[in-house]
Amino acid sequence: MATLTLLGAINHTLEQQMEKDKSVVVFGEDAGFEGGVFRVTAGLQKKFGKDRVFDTPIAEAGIIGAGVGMAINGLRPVAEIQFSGFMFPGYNQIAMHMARMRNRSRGKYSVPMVLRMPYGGGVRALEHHSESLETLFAHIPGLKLVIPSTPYDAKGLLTAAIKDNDPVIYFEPKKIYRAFKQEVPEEEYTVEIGKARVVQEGSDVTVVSWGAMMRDTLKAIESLKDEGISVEVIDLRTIAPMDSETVVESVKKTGRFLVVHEAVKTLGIGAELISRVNEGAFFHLEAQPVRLTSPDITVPLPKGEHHHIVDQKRIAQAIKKLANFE
Amino acid sequence: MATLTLLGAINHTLEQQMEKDKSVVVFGEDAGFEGGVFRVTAGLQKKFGKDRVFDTPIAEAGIIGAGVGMAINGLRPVAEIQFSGFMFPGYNQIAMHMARMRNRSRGKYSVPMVLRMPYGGGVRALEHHSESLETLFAHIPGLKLVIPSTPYDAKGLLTAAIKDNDPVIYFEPKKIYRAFKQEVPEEEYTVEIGKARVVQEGSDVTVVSWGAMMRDTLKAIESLKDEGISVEVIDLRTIAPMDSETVVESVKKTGRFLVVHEAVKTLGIGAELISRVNEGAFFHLEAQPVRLTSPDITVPLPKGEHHHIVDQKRIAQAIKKLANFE
Amino acid sequence: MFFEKYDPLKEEMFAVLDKDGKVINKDEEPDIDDETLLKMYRTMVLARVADVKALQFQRQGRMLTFAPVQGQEACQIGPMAASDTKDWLVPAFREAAAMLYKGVTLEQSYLYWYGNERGSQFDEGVNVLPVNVPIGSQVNHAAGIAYASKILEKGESVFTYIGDGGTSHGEFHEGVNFGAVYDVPMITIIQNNQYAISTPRAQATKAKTLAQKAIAYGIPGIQVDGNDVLAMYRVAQEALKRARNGEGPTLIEAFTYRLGPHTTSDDPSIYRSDEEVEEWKTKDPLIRFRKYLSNKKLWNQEKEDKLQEEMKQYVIKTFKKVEKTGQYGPDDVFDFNYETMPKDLKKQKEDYLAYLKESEGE
Amino acid sequence: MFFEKYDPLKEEMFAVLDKDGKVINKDEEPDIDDETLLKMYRTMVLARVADVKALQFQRQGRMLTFAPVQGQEACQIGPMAASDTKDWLVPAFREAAAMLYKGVTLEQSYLYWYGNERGSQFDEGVNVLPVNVPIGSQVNHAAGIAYASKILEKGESVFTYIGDGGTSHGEFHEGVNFGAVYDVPMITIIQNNQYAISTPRAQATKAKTLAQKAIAYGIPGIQVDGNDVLAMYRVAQEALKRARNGEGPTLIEAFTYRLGPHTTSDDPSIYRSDEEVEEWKTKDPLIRFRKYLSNKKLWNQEKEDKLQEEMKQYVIKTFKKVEKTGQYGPDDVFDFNYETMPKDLKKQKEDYLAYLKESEGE
Ligand SMILES: Cc1ncc(C[n+]2csc(CCOP(=O)(O)OP(=O)(O)O)c2C)c(N)n1
Ligand SMILES: Cc1ncc(C[n+]2csc(CCOP(=O)(O)OP(=O)(O)O)c2C)c(N)n1
Ligand SMILES: [Mg+2]
Ligand SMILES: [Mg+2]
Repeated sequence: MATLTLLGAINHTLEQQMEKDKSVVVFGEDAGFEGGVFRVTAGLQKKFGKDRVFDTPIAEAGIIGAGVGMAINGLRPVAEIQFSGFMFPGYNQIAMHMARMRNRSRGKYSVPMVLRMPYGGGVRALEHHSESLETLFAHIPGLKLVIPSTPYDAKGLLTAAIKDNDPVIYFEPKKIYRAFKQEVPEEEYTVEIGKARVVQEGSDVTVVSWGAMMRDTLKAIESLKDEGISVEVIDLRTIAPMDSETVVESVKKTGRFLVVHEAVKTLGIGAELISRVNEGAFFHLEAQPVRLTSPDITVPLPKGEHHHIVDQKRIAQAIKKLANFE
Repeated sequence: MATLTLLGAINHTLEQQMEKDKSVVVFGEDAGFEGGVFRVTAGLQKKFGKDRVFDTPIAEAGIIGAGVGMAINGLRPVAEIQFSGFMFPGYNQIAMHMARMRNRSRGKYSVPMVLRMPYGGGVRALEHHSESLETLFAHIPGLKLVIPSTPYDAKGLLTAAIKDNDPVIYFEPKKIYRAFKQEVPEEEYTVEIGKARVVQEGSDVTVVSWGAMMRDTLKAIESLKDEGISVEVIDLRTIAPMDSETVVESVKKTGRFLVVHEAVKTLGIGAELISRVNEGAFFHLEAQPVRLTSPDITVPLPKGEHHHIVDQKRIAQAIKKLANFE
Repeated sequence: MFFEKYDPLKEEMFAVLDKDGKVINKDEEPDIDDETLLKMYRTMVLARVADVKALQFQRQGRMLTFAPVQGQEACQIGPMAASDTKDWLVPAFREAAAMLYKGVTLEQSYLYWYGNERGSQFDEGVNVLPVNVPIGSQVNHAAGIAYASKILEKGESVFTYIGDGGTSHGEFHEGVNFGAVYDVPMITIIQNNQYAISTPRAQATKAKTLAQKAIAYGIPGIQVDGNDVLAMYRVAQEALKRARNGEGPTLIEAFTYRLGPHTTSDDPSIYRSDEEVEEWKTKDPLIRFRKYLSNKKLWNQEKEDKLQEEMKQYVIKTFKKVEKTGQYGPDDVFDFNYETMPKDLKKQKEDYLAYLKESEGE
Repeated sequence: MFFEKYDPLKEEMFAVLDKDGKVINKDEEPDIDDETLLKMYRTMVLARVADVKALQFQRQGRMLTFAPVQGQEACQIGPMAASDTKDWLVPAFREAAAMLYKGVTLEQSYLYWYGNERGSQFDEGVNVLPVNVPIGSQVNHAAGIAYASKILEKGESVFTYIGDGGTSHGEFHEGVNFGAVYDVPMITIIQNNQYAISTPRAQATKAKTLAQKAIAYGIPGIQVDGNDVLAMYRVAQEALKRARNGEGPTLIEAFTYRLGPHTTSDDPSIYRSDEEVEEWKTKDPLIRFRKYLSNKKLWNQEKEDKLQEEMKQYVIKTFKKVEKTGQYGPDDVFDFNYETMPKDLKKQKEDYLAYLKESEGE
């Protein structure tokens, strides 16, 4: 048992998996020698050598496309995109190849590859350093997308992702990379991909969130503890394949549904969740389901970010409103 | 007044706009000399010369990125992506620049550019030639996305798109490029971007569709004409910004909602429409809203396409079921 | 050594045979055993006949859109013959001949162009990737496959193909560069067939040769007569030597011509003249190679007639089989996207099967 | 003519000044009037002081992450001084000095790095694009701007900048190639500052020089001492001549060094030695240029002291102003995504304003 930050848990997991499985390789822009701009891969090159841990040219299609090739030929690449906003030049490789090689070759070739990328806002960064692009992955058949919100899940999901014989996108909520520590078992374990986590049971309202926003959601609920509202909180954890069953079952119980996310509203994950809640629990709904998200605008530069991403206060207000709706 | 196919209407509109506005330029892979692989731009290079109508290298980021530059410096580029499935290598330019230049420069630079691309299935084509990628544009703030389903709208929407001072993605339903003809006024006119069209009024069920699927939807309704179901049909026509008002008003009247599209289900446009119908007409809903879409799998090669895209029969069945639900 | 003799900036074209199949470059004539020479020729003929027949089937509405290979057989067969079974082929979309040589069956090839993914489920041990449509993207796969071969010490080299037009694509740039940076065993062959659909080679880039693009990556580049199967073999041999010695990638420009349409949806008469096509027909790689074999007494008219007939029958029989077996059930659609089908997709499949059952009765 | 004299494959570096500001290449010393020489130097000093101060503000938590320009002032000021007002600058993200020369105000520059888009709303007539973060993508914009200039006969030429690391990106390839195919008036300057964040230049590509990448596009390429402002001026002058004569693009590799961190989030001591930095400090472009000016009797210590003080005061005053005016209201967030705000976004804005009002009371 070690007490680790989310970032520490990722680093530890990479090290553990590289030790156990010689086919795991780690690479990306600055991911080798210096261990990444966030130091997520720090120490790995020293330990495992330059063949297995290396810096790449600045070329996202190259990184991802070469990763696809490596995966086809016996490696388990864990590639890093420096910030999720820079995945765009490599999106062709993600959507057209990573996601499709198994289907295209009817299973002859698979792509057991993990594509890690720090995502999300709240760190006062430059343009393109704060995006939440879940939709662009979850909409593409053949891709899995996971997002841990705790060090424990960070390890369990990453271990599962590396062992998965299909490609997994692994979003890292950089805002909480070092926000808190948690006990993380030393031994290998997995958290099942495709399984949401009920963080707290409740009977009045269902609230779904994930990633860094999970923290704000939990704080919001904490701030409401004297209001007598019983909230069921779900950490979606896997965005694709989406565990709508867990969400639907919860809404059947509570009748009220709120989803909170960083991405913009239109076609954000909230849209899909509301549709699935409609499809699975329509006659249980006691109030209109609610999306609490960023507005449909480009992520502002840091001075405007607080007008964009919702905060604890707004979440609390939304929960109260929904719980009190008659 | 001329009687034109949808493809003919686009060609005619490009010619008309190039004549009226010297700043309009047309380009893309094979779009110059031979007039495009579908001949949408046929005759234009001959008429307007190689500077204004030209072939490009195979380089989607180049085509779109250069288009952004041209738009900044006084041209109105109408660029073609040969098939929508090949927009991926240029998606960085679309999402990060076309969509953002106005915002980034606080209005100093705008991108009055149209990006045309044939989209959709049903033409027994190779891989990547049949995608329906609405979501990837509608999710990005700053982009508009229009899809005509008739020659009349093809001209009106394209004219509006070229005149728009912001970037517009223009999807061409290639399956119906030459499917039928319609009277199209010779003089210039626009169809407002952001305004859905009520194709047929009705009181029992609201059905929303667009593009080539509009035809199947109308045929399905035709096949039901003896069933005594009064269907309100809406051609969404603009996907972004989405005219949810028209849809919501309709559902307030009918209480029943069906959306039919070619794209996969998860995070398809249907998800957003259902969410907006929830937000705008929740207490009017008499039945669970329904999405009739392709399943969440990669578009199959032609021999499997009929298992993927829904057809007239399935649409008819879904309407009947929804109308009869109690 | 070898590559230093040829400067891509000088527009020298490496060749072994002349138009009439005579050896003009004795020093570089590769030493190939008769069996291999005949296998090379047989495969070229098979590819040609399969192509011609497929065009007919397509016109009859029995075959879907495909990308003919006619005229480019030598660029494909030469390098594949020079390679080992374990070496990889990472094709673009016009490499039917290369694929056949590497062990993709004609049935698979036809099945693919017939519109069925099962045509890309190649046999065990056939190190060939499926047809790759998005231009340039295959080059990155090749770099990655070669990287894996290198660090896992597999001793496999990787061939990848791209068109003249494709060299303008960013993915070509990233892939070749990636391979060069890590000295991986990768060989990129540009089939310069003079056109990208309707767009002439000159419109793709201002560079005089495509081989000179190698300079941007610090690797050797060479322009080769792509209709000369021995030249292509020889150059591939040298590139393989580099690859196997850990010296890194090589870029080969094969100067050739597509005799047929871009795909069956294309009408080349719009953008090129009959004279041009006729001129190139005189450089047909099959004719040249056949003359060489005849000069070597390995071939004659009788053998030719027999082979042509044999291939024709084989091709027709294979296509008919594909027409029977090429159909597609719902399992084919749903079952291959994931190793384990996710719950929500399972539900979608069940719903669809239920719909099929329900509507069967109607 | 000019470019033919320099072969990028020979690794010859074009220079005019030596380390001590002495002219070593009299024939190529550009003829620049005194006023311009002084404007160039003033801007270099302004950029340097602004940079040094911004680092301090950043350490105090008053400034956000930014990309320092220290050491690269010559690559930026030389070409901008050689260009006309109407010529365009299409920067990447480390071109603060070039932007200042082209008429972006220090206030705007600071405001941008302070985290406010208003800093990119440059004045009318300032033909500069905003900072461009996605590597390589600006090169395509430059090609398009130049294309428009060409066919609208505007007579504007376009400069774009990219880093050594950026040359590996597909967008660099597509952009330079696009410009070359249409002979547009476009000049691409690679600031080879030896690193891409922590990744050394050698890891970006195996090519010995970055200038030789020009060969892939059939255009001239030249390696220049990027710490020599006169060399940069001179080469830009020649590239502009080509551009204005319709001869097409030029690729310039400016060999230089980033003296500061990659950005303020970076710790360069992880990946480079103090000695290396000290060595490059002796080649500081400002010192070299100052010596040249002193030799010309245009500069002396007194003027230097005065200028340094003046700039310091100006920079501090400007930053304080930005701290006052740089805040952000909801209008700033919502109002600039479209010329006309769509209905649904209007609704979102109204809802947000209502929320703000409602929660004001709390
Ligand atoms: C990324 C991408 N853009 C566009 C296309 C459409 N397309 C298919 S083939 C082709 C021309 C290819 O020319 P070339 O590279 O010379 O190869 P050839 O067809 O001549 O073998 C184009 C533009 C594509 N397949 N992929
Ligand atoms: C497409 C893209 N990928 C990654 C990044 C992250 N990133 C920012 S700067 C940088 C290094 C750039 O190096 P170089 O091109 O040499 O320019 P320099 O910073 O040295 O000026 C990287 C990788 C980015 N901005 N854009
Ligand atoms: Mg070609
Ligand atoms: Mg650099």
